[in-house]
Amino acid sequence: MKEETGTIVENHHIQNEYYLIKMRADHVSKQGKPGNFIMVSASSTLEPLLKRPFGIFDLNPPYIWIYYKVVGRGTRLLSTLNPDDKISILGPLGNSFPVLENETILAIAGGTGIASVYFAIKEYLKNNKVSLIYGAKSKNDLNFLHSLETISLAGLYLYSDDGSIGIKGVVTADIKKIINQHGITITISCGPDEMLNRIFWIIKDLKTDDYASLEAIMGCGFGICQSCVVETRNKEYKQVCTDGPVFKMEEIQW
Amino acid sequence: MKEETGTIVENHHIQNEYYLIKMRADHVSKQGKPGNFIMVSASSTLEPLLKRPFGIFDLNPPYIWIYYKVVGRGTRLLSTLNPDDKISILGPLGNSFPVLENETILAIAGGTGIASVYFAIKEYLKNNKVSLIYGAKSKNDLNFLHSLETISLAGLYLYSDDGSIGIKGVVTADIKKIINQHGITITISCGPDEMLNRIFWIIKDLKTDDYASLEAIMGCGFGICQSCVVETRNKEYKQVCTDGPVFKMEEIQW
Amino acid sequence: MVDLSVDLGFIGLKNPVIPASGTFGYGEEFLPFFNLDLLGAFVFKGIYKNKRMGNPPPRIQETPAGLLNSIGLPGPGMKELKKIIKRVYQSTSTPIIINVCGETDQEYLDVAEYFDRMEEVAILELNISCPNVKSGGRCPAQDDKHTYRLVKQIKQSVSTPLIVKLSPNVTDISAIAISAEEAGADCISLTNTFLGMAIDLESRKPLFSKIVAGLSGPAIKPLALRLVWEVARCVHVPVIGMGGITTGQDVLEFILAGATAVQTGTINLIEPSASIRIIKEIEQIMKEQNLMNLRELRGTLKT
Amino acid sequence: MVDLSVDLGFIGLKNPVIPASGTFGYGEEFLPFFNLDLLGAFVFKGIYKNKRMGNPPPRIQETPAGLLNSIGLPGPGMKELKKIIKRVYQSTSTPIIINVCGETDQEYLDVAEYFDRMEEVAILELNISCPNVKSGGRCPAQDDKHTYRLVKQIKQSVSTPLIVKLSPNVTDISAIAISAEEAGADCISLTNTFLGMAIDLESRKPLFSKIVAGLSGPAIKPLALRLVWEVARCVHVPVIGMGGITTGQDVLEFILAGATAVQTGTINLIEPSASIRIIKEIEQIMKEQNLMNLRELRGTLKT
Ligand SMILES: Cc1cc2nc3c(=O)[nH]c(=O)nc-3n(C[C@H](O)[C@H](O)[C@H](O)COP(=O)(O)OP(=O)(O)OC[C@H]3O[C@@H](n4cnc5c(N)ncnc54)[C@H](O)[C@@H]3O)c2cc1C
Ligand SMILES: Cc1cc2nc3c(=O)[nH]c(=O)nc-3n(C[C@H](O)[C@H](O)[C@H](O)COP(=O)(O)OP(=O)(O)OC[C@H]3O[C@@H](n4cnc5c(N)ncnc54)[C@H](O)[C@@H]3O)c2cc1C
Ligand SMILES: Cc1cc2nc3c(=O)[nH]c(=O)nc-3n(C[C@H](O)[C@H](O)[C@H](O)COP(=O)(O)O)c2cc1C
Ligand SMILES: Cc1cc2nc3c(=O)[nH]c(=O)nc-3n(C[C@H](O)[C@H](O)[C@H](O)COP(=O)(O)O)c2cc1C
Ligand code: FES
Ligand code: FES
Repeated sequence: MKEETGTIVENHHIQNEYYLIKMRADHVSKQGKPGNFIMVSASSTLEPLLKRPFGIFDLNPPYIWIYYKVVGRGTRLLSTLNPDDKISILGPLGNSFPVLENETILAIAGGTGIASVYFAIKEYLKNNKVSLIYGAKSKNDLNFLHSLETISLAGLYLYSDDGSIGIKGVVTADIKKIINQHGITITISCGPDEMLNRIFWIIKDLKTDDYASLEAIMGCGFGICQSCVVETRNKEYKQVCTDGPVFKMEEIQW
Repeated sequence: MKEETGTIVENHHIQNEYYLIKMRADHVSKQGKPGNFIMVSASSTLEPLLKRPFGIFDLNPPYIWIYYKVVGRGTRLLSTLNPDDKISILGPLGNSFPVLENETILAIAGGTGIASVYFAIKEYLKNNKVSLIYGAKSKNDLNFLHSLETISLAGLYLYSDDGSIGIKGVVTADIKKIINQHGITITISCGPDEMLNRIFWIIKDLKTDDYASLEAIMGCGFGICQSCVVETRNKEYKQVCTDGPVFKMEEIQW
Repeated sequence: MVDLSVDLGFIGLKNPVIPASGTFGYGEEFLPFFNLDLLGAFVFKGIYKNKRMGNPPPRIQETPAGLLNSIGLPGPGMKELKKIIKRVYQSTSTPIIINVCGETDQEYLDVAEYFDRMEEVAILELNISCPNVKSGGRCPAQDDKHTYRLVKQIKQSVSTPLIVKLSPNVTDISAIAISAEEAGADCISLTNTFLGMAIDLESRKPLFSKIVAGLSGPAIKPLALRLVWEVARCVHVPVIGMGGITTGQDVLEFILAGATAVQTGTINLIEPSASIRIIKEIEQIMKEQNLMNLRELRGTLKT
Repeated sequence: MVDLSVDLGFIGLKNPVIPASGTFGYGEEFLPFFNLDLLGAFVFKGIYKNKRMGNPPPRIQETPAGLLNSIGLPGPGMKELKKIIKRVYQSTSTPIIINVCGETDQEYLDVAEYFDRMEEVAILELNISCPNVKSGGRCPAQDDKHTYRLVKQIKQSVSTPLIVKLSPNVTDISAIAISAEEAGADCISLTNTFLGMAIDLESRKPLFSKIVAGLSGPAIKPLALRLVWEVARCVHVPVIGMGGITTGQDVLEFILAGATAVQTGTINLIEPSASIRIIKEIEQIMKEQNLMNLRELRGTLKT
């Protein structure tokens, strides 16, 4: 974990509100593990004040990638960065997905949730079988399909709310079937709270080990402000930034 | 006077902290007169909060130019603008230099003060004889020399504090001599308060009509906040943004 | 069509947006930007009995998302203002509010009585945040008893509806608001600026001649919202909320917190037509949320 | 070489920069970023007698140049904290300050007495801004008599130097500061956060479960500077200033206004090594201005 000034190599506008930043970050790129996130600030003034959290989408030292959607002031500013612009980074932060071998893994990503599992999928593919369920509102919200189709997933299941691509419906529609079909032993999920909630109730009685990467409003990202808490089943608060962002699903109070 | 969204055509980095912006501003470019200024904001957030005042350096509808020096947050942000970026403008503001014919004019500019007299000089050259005294710290702070040498001034006198260009010394060094030599009837000045102050005391007993373009901290630029006041000789306050920025020199309490 | 009108009891306004005192000149300065008839009402800059120069410059300083000002309430005095009121009254049917200032209780009273006789003046706003010469520079708004005494005295002498404008620099804003209400205020507006200060490191001097100055702008919005909510809970007269408003969303937050109308301040300096944009934004959000009128929203914060 | 050391009377610090309570964890979280020995001192996050969960999320909201927080002072309770103190004490020789909280005067006293017995604790900072269950949620810092009573009681029972940390949400900060001093406070620190509020328009609910929240960050700096100046003028004990500090220049402004030392708050969340940068900036400015030490500057504001 370090403070670092990165340099934008490319700020690729994928489509609509979606962007992929490639940046040079000597430290973070060396230390980052699948599941980790970083805090970044695109602003040179005090507005917005806080850094913003983003999952490490991919990494190849000295470069890292973040995939983001423009939703407010911070991400809008981020989208105005040009090559050679500086970006202030804190990272890598948080825990990571478990190291696994010889498992049959199912990754489930909703929307920008793909950002937090993509790197993990690539790592897992080295020593495991991996399938992916990936869904969003419409085909305009599903990106990286070409990459995903060429990294030899055991299965790739696409969903869209409007049926514009893949199966019409939500990512949770056929989870049980897919788990049975592939003999899944591990699931990793990332997406909106509501999606994770539904996943939990669907798979909680199956024999899989289930991990989810959570989001929360973060003030600092490194355990100081205690703003990012999530309630656990035993009625305690855990900090998403330091206890997570990856949690065993049964730990959380859904 | 109007609120207008301009478009950057070019944000030319001249040298060191000096920039020249060419922007498209349909309204301001149509209405602007020599001596007028505009308020601009380069920020899309609330930081910095206030717009910043800049003299209209030059104008050729639908384009206007502003010449600025990076001195703080607002001007630093301005320097990051790229072609096609939007810039929010309020203008044209303030009064203007008097309309003159058949006069022998001396313009005196210190540093970025050239920004407020350049346009006036060009206008005056149509029907008057114009000389210019132009000075700054060093040759790295004196710009537009090529243009100035080719617009048929009756005299061009350059000064630098360090002698790196023109005469070593301040712009006020030879004013009296120059006024006598050319038979100057009108002077217009723009530059640091201290320079204007010295000019006033040097030329106050000569027979010239003397105008100065003043600067002040401005909250609004159009007469509302009463922040931009300057004290007059009869112990009143005048607003630089609406009563000025051009004042007859003898009006001001130097 | 959504209905933007609001009712202050003593007067109805076509919409809740009122440019605030000191940030809207005498209204006419804004004629190049929009028709004053589009506003709910507007407030003239504060007026004392006699002509005042105001403070020596510098008078403002930008701060993070805020503005410190120490203008010192310059103005032409009440007699000159009368002429201006008559002139501005010709150019709009929107209610004109006069912001009444005083260095002593008597001066407040004189100014209020003077404008009470003018039919062109729809409402008086008593700016009880003026430093008071007899209370060691403290303003009436910082003392519930002083507030009560002053408001009572003025209500006994004038018949024009009276808004009392509070200062935020107090321990218990409710106590001041209740005093103003009990003394007969027809409406409470808040908040005036927060006391702040700036220092020039190089000269080692306070930046402003009066040392302290008033902070306004987006920086204070969360603070103003809290104060408006507290006051709206404890008085029965309508409340006009202000402090850092820059968007229609801000306005609706103040209305949820209990304000009947709002005032726009610092934003008018930066974006002259802001109040008109804000009115449009309110309308837009109301449409999106299927709100027919603002009564449905006011004070409905679920706490 | 410039001399950055400052003297609080009861202790000398190698420099005036002290990370503030709640924005610096227990110090150890910052070990990846810098050596704690570089700091003047540092304050642990606030501690109550027993374990506390804190408030349900959301607990923060960004505002223009500011941060609203309603964390609710979660913590492990004083017994667990003792272990942490012993551990952190191993990793640094910089004085550790314990931020003492309580829902009642008795709880404040219990916590203060508990840590008074630990040699690892250099200073106690009494956070009198905690909502008090017996005063209808008001905090002691909003009442000069309550402040006096509480500080007096604690000073009679503990021998560790006591800083009293004030709240800005008062009409007359001097009155509170003087009460604290008269009751025996060894030092005054200010300011804690300003009361603010945020509303979620869509759900028409307050964003925070406790409705109000505390505003910190650059937005409040001009307000904090005014308060520190007022307090430093009227007390004789040293004053520790804070509120929105982000640069060395900010620090020197607080010192000019009369502060002996300062605390850095919100900036620690955004830029973990900010305090170290700020120390360097102070040194840099002192060199530029030919200042040999901070005593030359403190309280020398020319008013
Ligand atoms: C561990 C973690 C990893 C994340 N990874 C990614 C990623 O890889 N790609 C991506 O596009 N987004 C990611 N997010 C979400 C991203 O941080 C927010 O979208 C971003 O902070 C919004 O900033 P803004 O200034 O544009 O929006 P704001 O103007 O601050 O807010 C706009 C909206 O976004 C919501 N929001 C604000 N901050 C957060 C936050 N920290 N978490 C969730 N929602 C928020 C607000 O409630 C509001 O509705 C991640 C969040 C976390 C906590
Ligand atoms: C009528 C008028 C015309 C001007 N024309 C030009 C021009 O053509 N080119 C040019 O480079 N500059 C011009 N200026 C000055 C220019 O407005 C300031 O340099 C600019 O506002 C600084 O903004 P900033 O955010 O970069 O600096 P800040 O961070 O705000 O301040 C940096 C320094 O600049 C000083 N400053 C800030 N605002 C003003 C101001 N309004 N006037 C003077 N000094 C200020 C501050 O006191 C401080 O010392 C003009 C000013 C006025 C009033
Ligand atoms: C430049 C300036 C001048 C002001 N003058 C007055 C005034 O004359 N009378 C008054 O009651 N308030 C005055 N105020 C306070 C505003 O009316 C308003 O209460 C305050 O600025 C908070 O609103 P805002 O944050 O939207 O600006 C002034 C504010 C500013 C910025
Ligand atoms: C997240 C957060 C937690 C805080 N917790 C405490 C606390 O436990 N005890 C305390 O006295 N002050 C607490 N504060 C207040 C700070 O110590 C400080 O007084 C305040 O933030 C003003 O300084 P700043 O503007 O530099 O942040 C907290 C502030 C923040 C932002
Ligand atoms: S974001 Fe600050 S503790 Fe998690
Ligand atoms: S800048 Fe506002 S009145 Fe001149």
